[in-house]
Amino acid sequence: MNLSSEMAYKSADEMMFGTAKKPVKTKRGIAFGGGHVVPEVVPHPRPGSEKTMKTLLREYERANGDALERCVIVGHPQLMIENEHIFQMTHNPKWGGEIAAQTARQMDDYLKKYGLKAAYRATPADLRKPDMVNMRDSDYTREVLETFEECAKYADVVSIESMGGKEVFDHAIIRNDIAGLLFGQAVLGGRDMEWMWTQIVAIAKKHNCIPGGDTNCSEANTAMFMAGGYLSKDVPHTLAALSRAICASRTLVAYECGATGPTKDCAYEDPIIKSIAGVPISCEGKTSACAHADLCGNVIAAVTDVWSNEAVEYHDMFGGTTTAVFAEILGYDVAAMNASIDLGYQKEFQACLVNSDRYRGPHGFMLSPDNAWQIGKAMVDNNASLYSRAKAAAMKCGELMLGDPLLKLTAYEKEMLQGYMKDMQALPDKEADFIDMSLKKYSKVKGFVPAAYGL
Amino acid sequence: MNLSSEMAYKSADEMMFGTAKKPVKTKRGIAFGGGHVVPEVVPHPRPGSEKTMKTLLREYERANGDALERCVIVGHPQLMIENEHIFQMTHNPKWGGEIAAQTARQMDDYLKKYGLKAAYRATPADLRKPDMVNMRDSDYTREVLETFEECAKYADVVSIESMGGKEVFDHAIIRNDIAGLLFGQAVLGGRDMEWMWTQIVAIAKKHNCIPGGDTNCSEANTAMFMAGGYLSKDVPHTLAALSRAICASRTLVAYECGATGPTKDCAYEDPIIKSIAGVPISCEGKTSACAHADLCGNVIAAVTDVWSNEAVEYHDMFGGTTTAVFAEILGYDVAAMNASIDLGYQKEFQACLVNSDRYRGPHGFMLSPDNAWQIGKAMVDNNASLYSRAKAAAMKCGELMLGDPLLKLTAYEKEMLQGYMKDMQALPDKEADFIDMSLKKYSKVKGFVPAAYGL
Amino acid sequence: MKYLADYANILTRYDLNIEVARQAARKVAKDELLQKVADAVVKGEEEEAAKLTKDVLQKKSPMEVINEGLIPGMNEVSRLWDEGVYFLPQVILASDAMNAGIALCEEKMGKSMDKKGKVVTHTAEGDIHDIGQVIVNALLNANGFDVINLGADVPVDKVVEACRTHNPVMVTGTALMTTTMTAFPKIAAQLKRLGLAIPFVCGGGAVSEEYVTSFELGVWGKEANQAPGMAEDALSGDNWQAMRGKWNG
Amino acid sequence: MKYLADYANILTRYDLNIEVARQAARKVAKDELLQKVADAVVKGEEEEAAKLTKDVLQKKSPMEVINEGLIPGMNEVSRLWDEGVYFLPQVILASDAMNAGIALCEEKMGKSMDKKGKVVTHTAEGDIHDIGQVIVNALLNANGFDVINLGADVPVDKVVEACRTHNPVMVTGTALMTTTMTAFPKIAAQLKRLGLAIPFVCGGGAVSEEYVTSFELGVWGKEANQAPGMAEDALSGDNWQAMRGKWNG
Ligand code: B12
Ligand code: B12
Repeated sequence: MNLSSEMAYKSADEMMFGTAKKPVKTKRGIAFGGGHVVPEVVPHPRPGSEKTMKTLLREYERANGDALERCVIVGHPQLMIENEHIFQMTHNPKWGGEIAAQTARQMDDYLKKYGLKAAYRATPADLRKPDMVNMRDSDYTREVLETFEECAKYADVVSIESMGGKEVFDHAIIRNDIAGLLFGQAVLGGRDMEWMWTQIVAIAKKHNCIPGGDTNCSEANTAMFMAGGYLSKDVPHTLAALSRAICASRTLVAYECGATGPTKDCAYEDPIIKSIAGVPISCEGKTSACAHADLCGNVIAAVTDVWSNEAVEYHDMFGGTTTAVFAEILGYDVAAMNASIDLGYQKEFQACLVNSDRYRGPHGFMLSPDNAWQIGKAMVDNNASLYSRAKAAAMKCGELMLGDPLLKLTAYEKEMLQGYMKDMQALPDKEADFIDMSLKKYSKVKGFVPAAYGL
Repeated sequence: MNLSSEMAYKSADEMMFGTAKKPVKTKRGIAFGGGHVVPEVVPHPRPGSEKTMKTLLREYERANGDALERCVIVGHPQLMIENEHIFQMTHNPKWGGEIAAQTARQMDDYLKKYGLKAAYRATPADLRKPDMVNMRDSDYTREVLETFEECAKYADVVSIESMGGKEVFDHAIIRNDIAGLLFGQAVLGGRDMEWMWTQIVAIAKKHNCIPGGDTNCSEANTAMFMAGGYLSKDVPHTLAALSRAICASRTLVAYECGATGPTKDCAYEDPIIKSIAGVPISCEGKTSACAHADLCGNVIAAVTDVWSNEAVEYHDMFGGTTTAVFAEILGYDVAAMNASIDLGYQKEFQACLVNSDRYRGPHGFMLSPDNAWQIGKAMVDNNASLYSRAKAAAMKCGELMLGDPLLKLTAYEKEMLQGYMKDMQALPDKEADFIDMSLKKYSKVKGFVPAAYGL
Repeated sequence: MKYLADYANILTRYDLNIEVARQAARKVAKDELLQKVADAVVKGEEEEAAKLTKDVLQKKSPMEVINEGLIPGMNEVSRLWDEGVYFLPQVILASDAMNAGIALCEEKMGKSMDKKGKVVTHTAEGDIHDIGQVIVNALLNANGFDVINLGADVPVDKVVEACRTHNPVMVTGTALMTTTMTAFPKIAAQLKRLGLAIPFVCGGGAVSEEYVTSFELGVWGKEANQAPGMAEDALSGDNWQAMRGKWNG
Repeated sequence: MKYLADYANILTRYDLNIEVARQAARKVAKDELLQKVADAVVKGEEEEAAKLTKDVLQKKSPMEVINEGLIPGMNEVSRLWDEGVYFLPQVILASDAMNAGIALCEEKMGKSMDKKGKVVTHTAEGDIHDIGQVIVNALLNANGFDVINLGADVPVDKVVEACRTHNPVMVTGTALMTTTMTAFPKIAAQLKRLGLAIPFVCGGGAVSEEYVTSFELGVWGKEANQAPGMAEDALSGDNWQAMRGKWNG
C-alpha cells in the first residue's frame, strides 16, 4: 500500500459540497459527488426488536419503508438509507444479509412505482474489541467478514467503524497522552485497517458492491464526545481536535486500499480525507443532533456530498415516525444546498455554513475547508509513514489553532495544547523508533497484543 | 377597527429574514425582527403528565430546562420557548400561570449564570369549539380569557390559535365550497378575532406582556394538512392555497387590534402578514417535520424573524431529550441564516430557500416573498371589508397559480382551481350582500350561531 | 431574485408522475330516468338530484328510485374514489345529493329506508380534532351505514351508553392528542365489562397501531377510507380479533 | 472565502464566560517531605511520586506516607475536580501517581492497605461502549474504593456471581445501546432473588432515569463524577431507596 503523496484538490477554494473529484454511481441512478448533495437517513431498531430475525426484519421494513414513503410525499428526489448493524445483525451474518435483501426489494418497488432513486448502505458492527479478542484471529473477526459477504450481495454500499488501536487510545485519552493517540489511532489503527480493507474491498468487488469507507468513531469521536460542549470537563477540546487530525492518517487507509466512498457519515475527519483522496464524502452535523451534540453542526456540511442524521431510534412523533421525520428534514437541508448549486450561489452558501461554526470551537475551526485542506497537505508532504503523516497533521492542526487569535481558547485548553505540541516535538522522527518506544511504554495496557497488528 | 390600507414594505425585495419594520424587544434583551433570526422551540408534555398540576409542572421544568441547557452546551445565543397549552392548562387557568412563572424563573437563572437570552411564549388553548359552545358567552370563553390573565403576568409573549368560523369551515372544506371558506374564515373568523383580540391586547398591556399574534391553524392548516403531500386525495392543494390566502384577512385582525408579534409559528400566512403589518413573524417548516409534513419547508423561512419546530413530544433520543435536540437543530438553522446576514449574503441565502420549494406545490409558490407580497397588496387595495380583502387575496392567489407555467398542477387540481375562480367571480361584491346570502346558505350547518359573531 | 427554470435536481413532482387518468362514470341504471338521477349523484348536484327524484317519483316507487338510481349512483362514486379518480369532496357532495333524494323517497314511503347497520362514531374527551371523524362519518354514510355521530369531546360514559342503546356493529374513536387518546382503553374496558365485544376502531394523528392493539377490542384505523370496508367486515360478523388480523400488523 | 471578525450574533462562547479561575493546590501535609509526595500526586507525576515515596519510606512508616502524603494529595485533587478547576485527565494521572506510591508502601508493609469498600463495575452484555465505565473506575479508584472491574460485554450471570463472591457496597452498570441496557433489570431481579439488595447504579448514554427507576435496586447515574459520592453513601449504609431519593427524581 502506498501512502498518498498528492492532494486531490489544488486548494480549498476548489472544494464544494455536492461535487467530488471521483464521483461514484449506483445501480438505481444516484451519482454521489456528481454535482448535488444526497440525503442519508439512518434508523435504529427499538429495544426488543432484536429478539428474532423475524421481528428485526419487520422493524427495518417499517423504519426503512417510512423513510422512502416520506420522500415521495414531500418530493425528495434521492435518498440513501444506512443500517448500522446492531450486535445481532453481525453476530448472525444471515440477519444482516436478509435485511439488506429486503430493503433492496423495497427500493426497487419505489423506483418502479414512483421514480424515487434510493440506495442502501450496510454497516456491519466491528465486534472486535482489541482488549477482548485477537483482531485478526477470532470468531468475531470471522463473523464480521462473513457479514460483509452476506450484505455485499444486496447493498449498494458497505462500510464499517473499525476498532484498531482502541485499547491504547482508551488508555491514552484520559491521560492527556498525545503519543498514545498517535500510536493507537495511527500506527495500530492504520495497520488494522490495511488488513481489514484489503479484504473488504475484495469482497465488495466480487459482488459489485461499492466499498464505501471507514470512520474513527471509536477514537476521534470518543474524544470529541468526551470533550463535549461548553460544560464538559472530561477531555480538552484542543486534544479532541488533535485526535481528529491524527485519525485522518488511519481513515485515509481505506481509500488507499481501494475504498471509493461515499465515506462513513460519522467520520468528522472526512473534509481532510476529501482534500487528499477526492472521494465523495458523507457527513453529519446539526441534523444528527438526534444522535449526539457537536460544535460544528453547519461547517461540517461545507464540502459534503451526502448529508446524514447519524442514527435515530424508530418510534412515533406527531409528524410521523422518526425515520420519516428525519428523511424529510435531511431532504430539505440538501434541497437548499442543491438550489444554491443550480443558482450559482454555492460559494456564498458555503461561507454561511463555515462562518456559523468556524469559531465555535477547535473542531469547527480545524474542519473549515481551508484548515482541513492544510492539514491534508501536511499529511501528503510527510507521507513516509502512518505515524509521520499523523504527527504532521496534528502539529499543523495545533499551529493553526494557536495561530488564529479569533479562535478563543480557555486558559486551560490553551495551556494543554501548548503542552501537547511540546510533547510531539520531543517524539522520534522515524516510525520504527516511535514503535520501539511505544511497545515498551504501552506493554502493560490491558489487552494490548502487538502481534494482532503484525508488530 | 380600521382595515389596513397600506403595505409595510414597498416591494418583496425589501423583505428579509431577521429584520422587521417594527421590531419587538423583550425584558431579557431579545429583539425580534431586530436584525437576526431567533429560534423558538415548542415542547409537548408526555401523556399522563397532565394528571395533576404537580406532574405537569415537573414535566415542563425538564422539557423547558433541557432546551435552555442545550443552548449553553452548543453556544446558541438566544432562544424562545413556547408552551402550547394542552386542554388542562387552560381549563385550569392557575396551571398555565404556574408553568409560566416556573419557566420565567428558569430563564432568569440561565441569564444570570451564563448570559443566555431567553423568552417565554404562552399559548392558551382556544377551547371554544363554535359548534359546541357560544363563542362569546360560555365557561370555556371565560377560562381562556382568565388564562391569559394568569400567563401574562410571567410570559414575555402570549398568543392563541383562535377558532372563529370553524363550524362553517369544516362544512365547506370537504365540499369544495370556496364561498363557505370566505364566510367561515374571513367574515366569521375575523369578527371573532376582533372580539377576542381587543381583550387579549388589553390584558397583555396591563401586565406589560407582549401580545404576540394569532394563527389560522384551525382552518387554513386543516386544509393544508388534508391536502397533505403528493399521495393524499382529501382536498386539492389549490383549494388549500386559496384557504391560506383567505385566512390572511382574519389573521391580520390581531395586529389591527394592537398585537405586535412575534406572530404565531404555525401561521403559514405570516409572510403575507409581514408584508402588510411589518411585525416580526415566527414561522415553521422543515424543522417542524417532527410535528407535521409540509411542502414548503425552506421557503417559509425566507422572511421569518423567528424559526420554530411547532411542537415535539418530550422524550429521550440518543442525543438527549427531544427539546434539547430540536433546540440544537433550530439554533444551527438560524446560525447559518444569521451568518448570511452578517456576511451580506442574505439575498443569496434567501434565494436558495425560495428556489428549494417555489415549485414544490401551491403553498410553496404562494408563500414565496414575491407572491406573498402581491397577495398582501391585493388585500390593502380591497380593504372595504374582511370579505372583500379575503376574496381579493384568493383571486390574486388563483391568478398567480394559473399564470406561472412552471407551477405544474395535476389536471384535476387545475380544473378545480378554475372552478373556484368562477365561483368567486359569481359572488356579490358587498360584504352585507354576501352575509345575507351566507346566513341562508349555512343556516343548517350544525351548531352555527350567527349571534355568537354579532350577526 | 433569481428563479430556476429547472428544479429537477431539487425536487421531484411525484404527484404528476402518478396522476390517475380521469374516466367517465359508467352507466349504472337500466332506465333513462333513473340514470339521470344516478348522474346527478355522481356529479354531486344536490338540488338536481332532488328535482329529478321528485319527477321520477311520479312514475316509480320510492324503493326503485333508491335501489336503482340513487344507490347505484353512489356505488359508482365509491368505485371512482377507490380507484383514485375522485377526491374526498366529490364523495361528500355525492352523498349529500343521494341523501337529498333518499329523504324525498322516505317522505313518500312515510317511513325511513333501512340502512345496512349502525356505527357509533366519536372524538375523544378533551379533544376537538374531529375532521378525521367528519370524513369517517361522510364515508360511512355514503356507503349506506346508519351513523350515530356523537361529535367531539365525548366523555367515556357517553360513548359506552350509546353502544348500549344502539348496539352498533362497530364503534369508532378519533384522537389527535396523546393526552386524550388515553380514553380509548377505558371505553374498551367498560364495553367488555358489559359484554359488548363490539370492534372498536381507533384512529387519528396521535394514535399508533402499537397503542390501539395494546388493548382488547381495539382495531387501528390508519386512513378514514378504511372505515366503510371495516364496517362491512363487522356487519358480516367478523369479531375484533379477525378485523385486527386483517387490517393491522 | 469571507470570514467574519465578530460572531456575537451567531454564537456565544459560554465556556469563556464561565471558566473557573485556576487556583494553586493547598498545602495538605504537615511535613516538608510528605508535602513533596502530595505535590507529585497533585501534579500527576507518576515516576516522581514513586521516587519520592521511596525516599520518604526511609524515614517514615508506609501508613504515614499513605495517610499523610499520598491520600491527602489525592483528596486535594478531588477538591480541585469538584470545583471545576481540574479536568478528568488530571484526576486520572493523579490517581496513577497515588497508586504507584501506594504500591511501594504496600510492598514495604508486605500486605495491601485496606480500601474503603468494594464496588463492582461492568458494561452490559453485547455492549462495548465502556468509556463511561473507565471514567467511573478511575474516579472510584482515586477516591480509595476497591474497584472490581468486570470490563465490557459482561453476561448477566457473571455480574451476579461477582456480587455474590465480593459482596460490594455498590454495583454499577454502563450501557450506551437501548438494545443492551435490557440486561440491567435482569441483573437486579437476580440480585433480589439472592437477597443481595445492593444499590445498582446504572448509567450510559442510552440509559434514562425513567428506565432505571422502573426496576428495584436501580439508581440512575447521570455523570460519572457522581460515582464516588454514591459509593460513599452506599458505604455509610444508605439503601437503594435512600440513594434513589437523593440522586434521582
Ligand atoms: C464512541 C462510540 C463508539 C465507540 C465505543 C468505544 C468505547 N470503548 O466505548 C465504538 C466505535 C466502538 C462504537 C461502536 C458502536 N456503536 Co457507538 N457510539 C459512540 C459514541 C459516538 C460516543 C459514546 C461515548 O463514548 N460517549 C462518552 C461517554 C463518556 O459517555 P457515557 O458512556 O454515556 O458516560 C457518561 C454518562 O452516561 C455517565 N455514565 C456512564 N456510565 C455510568 C455509570 C455510573 C455508575 C455513573 C454514575 C455514570 C455513568 O458518565 C459519563 C459522563 O460523565 C456514541 C454517540 C452517543 N450519542 O453517545 C455512539 C453510540 C453509543 N454507538 C452506537 C452504535 C449503534 C454503535 C455500533 C452498533 C455501531 C456499529 N454499527 O458499529 C457499535 C457497537 C458495537 C457493540 N457491540 O457495542 C449508537 C447506540 C444506539 C443505541 N442507543 O442503541 C450511538 C448512540 C451512536 C448513534 N447515535 O447511533 N461506538
Ligand atoms: C387542524 C388542527 C387543529 C384544529 C382542529 C380543528 C378540528 N376541528 O379538527 C384546531 C386549531 C382546533 C386545533 C387545536 C389544537 N391543537 Co391541533 N392540530 C391540527 C393539525 C394541524 C391538523 C390535524 C388534522 O385535522 N389533520 C387532518 C385529519 C384528516 O387527520 P386525522 O384526524 O389524523 O385523520 C386521518 C387519520 O388519522 C385517519 N383517522 C382519523 N380518525 C379515524 C377513525 C377511523 C375509524 C379510521 C378508520 C381512520 C381515522 O383518517 C384521516 C386520514 O384519512 C394537527 C397537526 C398534525 N400533525 O396532525 C394539530 C395537532 C393535532 N394539534 C395539536 C394541539 C396541541 C392542539 C391544541 C392543544 C393547540 C392549542 N394550544 O390550541 C389545540 C387543541 C385544543 C383541544 N382541546 O383539542 C397537536 C397535538 C399534539 C398531541 N399529539 O398531543 C398537533 C399534533 C399539532 C402539533 N404538532 O403540536 N388543532
